[in-house]
Amino acid sequence: MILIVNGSSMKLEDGSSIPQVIAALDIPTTKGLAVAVDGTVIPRSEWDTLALRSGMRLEVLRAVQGG
Amino acid sequence: MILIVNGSSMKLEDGSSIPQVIAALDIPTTKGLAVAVDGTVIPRSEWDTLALRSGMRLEVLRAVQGG
Amino acid sequence: MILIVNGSSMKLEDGSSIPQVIAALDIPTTKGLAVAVDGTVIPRSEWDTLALRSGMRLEVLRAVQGG
Amino acid sequence: MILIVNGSSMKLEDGSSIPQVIAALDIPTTKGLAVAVDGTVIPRSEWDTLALRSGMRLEVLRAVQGG
Amino acid sequence: MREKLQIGGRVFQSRLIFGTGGFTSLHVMELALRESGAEMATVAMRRVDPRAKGSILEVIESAGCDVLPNTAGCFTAADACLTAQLAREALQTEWIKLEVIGDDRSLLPDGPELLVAAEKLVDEGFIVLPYCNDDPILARRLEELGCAAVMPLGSPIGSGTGIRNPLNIAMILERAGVPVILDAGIGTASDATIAMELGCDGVLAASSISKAKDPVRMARSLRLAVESGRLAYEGGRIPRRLYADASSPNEGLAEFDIDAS
Amino acid sequence: MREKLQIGGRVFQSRLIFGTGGFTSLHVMELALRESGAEMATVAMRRVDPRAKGSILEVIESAGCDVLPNTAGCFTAADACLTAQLAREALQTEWIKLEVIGDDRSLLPDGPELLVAAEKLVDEGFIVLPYCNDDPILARRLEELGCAAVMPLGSPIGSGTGIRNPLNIAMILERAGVPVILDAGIGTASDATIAMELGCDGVLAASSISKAKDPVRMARSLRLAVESGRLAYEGGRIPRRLYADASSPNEGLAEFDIDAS
Amino acid sequence: MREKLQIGGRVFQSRLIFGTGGFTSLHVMELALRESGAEMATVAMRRVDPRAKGSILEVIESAGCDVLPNTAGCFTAADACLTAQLAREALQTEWIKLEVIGDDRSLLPDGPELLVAAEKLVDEGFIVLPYCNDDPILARRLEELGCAAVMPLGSPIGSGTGIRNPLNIAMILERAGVPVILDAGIGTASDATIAMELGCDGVLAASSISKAKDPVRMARSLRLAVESGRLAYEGGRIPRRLYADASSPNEGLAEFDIDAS
Amino acid sequence: MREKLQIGGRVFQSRLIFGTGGFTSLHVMELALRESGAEMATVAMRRVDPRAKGSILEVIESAGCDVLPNTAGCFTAADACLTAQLAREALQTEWIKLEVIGDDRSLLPDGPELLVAAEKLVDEGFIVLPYCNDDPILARRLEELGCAAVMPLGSPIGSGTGIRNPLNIAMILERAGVPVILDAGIGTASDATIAMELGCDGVLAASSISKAKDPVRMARSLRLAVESGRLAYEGGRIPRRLYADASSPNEGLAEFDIDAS
Repeated sequence: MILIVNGSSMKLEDGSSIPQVIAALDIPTTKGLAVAVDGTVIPRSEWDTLALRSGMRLEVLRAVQGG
Repeated sequence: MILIVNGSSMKLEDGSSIPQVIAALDIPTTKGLAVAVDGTVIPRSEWDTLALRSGMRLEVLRAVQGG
Repeated sequence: MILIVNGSSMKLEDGSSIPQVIAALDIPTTKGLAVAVDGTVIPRSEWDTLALRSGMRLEVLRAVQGG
Repeated sequence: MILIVNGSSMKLEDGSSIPQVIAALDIPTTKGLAVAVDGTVIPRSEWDTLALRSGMRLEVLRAVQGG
Repeated sequence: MREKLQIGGRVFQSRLIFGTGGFTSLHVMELALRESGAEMATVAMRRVDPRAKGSILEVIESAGCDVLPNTAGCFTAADACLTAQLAREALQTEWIKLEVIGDDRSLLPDGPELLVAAEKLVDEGFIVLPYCNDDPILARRLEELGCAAVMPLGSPIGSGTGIRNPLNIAMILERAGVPVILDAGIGTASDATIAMELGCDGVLAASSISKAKDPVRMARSLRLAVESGRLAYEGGRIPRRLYADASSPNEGLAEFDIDAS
Repeated sequence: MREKLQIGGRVFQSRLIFGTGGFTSLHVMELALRESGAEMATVAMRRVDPRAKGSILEVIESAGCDVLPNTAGCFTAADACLTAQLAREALQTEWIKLEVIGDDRSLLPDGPELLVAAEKLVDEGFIVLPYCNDDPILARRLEELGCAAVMPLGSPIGSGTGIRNPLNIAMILERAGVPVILDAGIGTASDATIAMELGCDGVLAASSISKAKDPVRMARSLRLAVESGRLAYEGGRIPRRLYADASSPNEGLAEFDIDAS
Repeated sequence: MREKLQIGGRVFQSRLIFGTGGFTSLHVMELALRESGAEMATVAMRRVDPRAKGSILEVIESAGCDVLPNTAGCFTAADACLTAQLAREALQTEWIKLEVIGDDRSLLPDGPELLVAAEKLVDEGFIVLPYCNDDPILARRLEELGCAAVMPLGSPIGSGTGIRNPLNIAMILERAGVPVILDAGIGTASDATIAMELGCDGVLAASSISKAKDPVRMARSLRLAVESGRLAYEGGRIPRRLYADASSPNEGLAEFDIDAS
Repeated sequence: MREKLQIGGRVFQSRLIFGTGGFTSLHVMELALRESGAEMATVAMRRVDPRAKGSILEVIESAGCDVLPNTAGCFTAADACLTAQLAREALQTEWIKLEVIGDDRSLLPDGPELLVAAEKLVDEGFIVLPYCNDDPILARRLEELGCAAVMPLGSPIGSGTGIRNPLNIAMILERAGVPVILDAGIGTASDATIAMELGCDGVLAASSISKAKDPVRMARSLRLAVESGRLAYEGGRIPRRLYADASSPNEGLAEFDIDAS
């Protein structure tokens, strides 16, 4: 399936869930991350279970310097 | 019937209309007046025909120095 | 003789010198004092020897809060 | 003789006076002029008679836009 | 550059709008209005008072002025809209100076309520001139809603403290596509001049005239202040610099041999 | 209240003094001078220049103005006095705008030298108008020496930064017995208006007009600015306050039964 | 008088909030943060960047600071609310510095959108600190909605122009029942001191520190500025007056007979 | 950059000079002096008063401070010189804060008299710190005469109106070769911070501390204000701009598909 992750398309195997998306982003740690799928925040407790479908838009954010 | 005109009660004969209210206010001219009944502006063309009922609240306004 | 000390007249025996003036002023210490006679500063080393004459104007100053 | 006129040297015949200096400056009118010789203003009434000597410094001024 | 002020399709010769509140008499107001050269004068809508003497409308009319009703005293969009409708009915004008305030001590505008009222009145065909904060975002929104002008305050009504935040007014001006009329806060002539120098299209003056010691003289002062400020804006002021720039020539200075004198 | 400006026994209708420096041409200067309404225009004294065209004196005269020579460029009392004497000889006038500066970057006055020159020139019968700091003590001393007016700066010549320290000008005004003319620093109309509102008796404007994008328009602006500021001073401005003061009546407000509408 | 700053039930020893944006490196930021003495530091929420090095959260934590996420960059209430929810999820904090801007050139707050977002987030249990205009009406409304503090701007973010309209801040302070934190516009130490002297409960400084030539030194400067301003507020400043008030005694002055000397 | 203040060959750790006038008691003065961290405290010379209690000199000494006598109250160079000589005799110090005033309402310096006195006292070996106007020409002259520092006023003594003309102070600083100490006019902490940010080498505070509601707290405030302002000067403030400069990153912003939520 094809997801839109942080504005870019990402191809993943069907049945993948959020941890697979994060793994594919190649970032060192999942600490301090938050994920929204189609404009809704997904609590970390649901990352494993939320079923992702092709075409979904994910935002994977973390805190940066700002403000 | 009893109307509330500009915040004060006014007793008029049943069947009175806006011109009778204005006459009772004892002001020299009707030029530059506007009337709202229960929060709705009444165009001058309807002054004669609008049926007033006891308890209605009238505001009779005119331009004054201001602003 | 009569001196003008800090704007007031002071009567002293003839032959008095500055220490006598200061003693008459009834102030607890001579530390931090300075004296001008007729518009000239008199160094402490000359206090004993300067001959005072009737009519001389003395200013006896010290530091106070200010500035 | 050699005069210093407005900072430049000017050669004139001996016995020349201020009008000759002005003529040599090639300016259309003498209206509104004033002349100082060696730091002293020379009233117009003395222009003809003041004896100029070699080495004198003349300033010939007029009003210009300013201020 | 020398174009005239235009609001709602009407062309004005004068860039001063006259606020009629606060005069001690209609007579003084009339004299001041004539001195001011203004072509539009505000009025408020209030309950008829049988004891009131004279007609402000006749005075304004006889001075050749148009009337600009306001909604002063309204705290909600609903009250302001109703007041505007009554004014239209009473005065036969589509023009309304829209005021919705949030507080009776500061008389500062209530932005959200103002937006609601402006949208409704524009829809109903009014020519809406909203009194607003010196808030560039709010001003842009009001313009987008179709207001015919925006009227940011310089400072609170009647405070006489001029333009407290000229940079905000400058930001409003930079992007405004409708006339910007400086409303509220004018205390004296120079406040109006500064508003015009910033590039404002006009100024409304009320208390600064009516509550001055000599309102008639002050009316003339404000008139000249607005003209002067506009001319300065058009005339292109010199830049500010820390140090001096000589206004007399540096060349041709005499060198006096003073020691010889 | 409405008395005219008087300096050295002469009465002026206009409170604006016109500085002639900095114009790109005599023609533009003439147009600006006429628009300004000024009755007195400054000139500097410089070495004759055979290439110079036109006569500034004729232009000033034809505009009905008097000439006010200055001592611009002088750093010492001696130079300034000699320049004043030359000006008197050249222009047949006792009037002198006395400038003695201490620095050619700031062109700020040199107080002690100024006092020396002022005393000498007053003794010689000049009508002395000294350009001075915004220093109340210096201004008082100049007055005591017999100067016909004092001309404190608002800010450095040509800096266009207006009146940097209005409280000093206010202190000068409070005790001055001769006219106070705000000299130097005027950048635009409102600066002149503010000077007049403070109570100054007049304003001198030079670069603000001559170096504006459109000097003729700016000349008119300054004329109106000075008039406007004077009228505001006479008209008695309203006080400044933190909060609002309603300009529409608080009585007679409608109470709409809006829920019922 | 000497009570501590309290927001949302938490007591702060420091009245300075540290903005982390704009530093050239995390290391410099850490040094500045430690010098500042701040107990709370802002962060923004952005898409993960695999190339990013270091963890701002660890740096903030190791300095003993709490993190205050913001919603910078959001133009709508919806975006701001979602960003706040993501921040809560990512950082396990209910605190949110709420920003909803109307314009990406001025970064000025959009009042109506801000109100919508504030209401929703308060309902969802957030401790909401809204960045708002210096608009007393808006500030009051935000407080009424349950915000834990209000954060009016002094001037646009990063403009470094300080408090452009101190009277508006004073009006906000006069009626605020929650802490007022001056946000945005601080350019240098004195801006923060002035904010505190006005009575603000705290100051947020970002660019003034991070973009200074020497951010670490400036961090210490801001820390002292906030303390100094608070002490001055508590210490009760002397009134302003036009004229002097002698600080040396008028009595006991010597009278020298100088002519005799 | 981090060099210390040096005047007359002496190095100071603190850039605050403490004015002792105006305290209600010696005890409060002592507490304030200690909080201020100052290393030099002014005194005035007055006629001995048998009723006076306590010794200001002992208090200053016990706080580890040096004494700086002034010539407050003198209107002529002659009086000031004699007072300085008496101070030297009484206090065994060459240091003198030279004041020659022109007016007892404004307490403003009299420039010409000041120059006369400064020249004489420098000749006599004094370390002269003259209290002067914010007049760049006068300041330069005082430096040329050999003064060890110049002490321009911000505004009249005790007026508490801060630095009325910062551009003049900036001009003085630009060319000064001796330390510039801002004297007179400090009303509260931010005034001192601003002085230091301008680049002043130090600040003298008297009434702002002694006449505050809580002088001891205000003394600490002023101490921090001076330190803060100096650090900001050294730290290099950000520039001022009209518009915003984002402090949160513009890259990496989330794009929420909000309609789908």
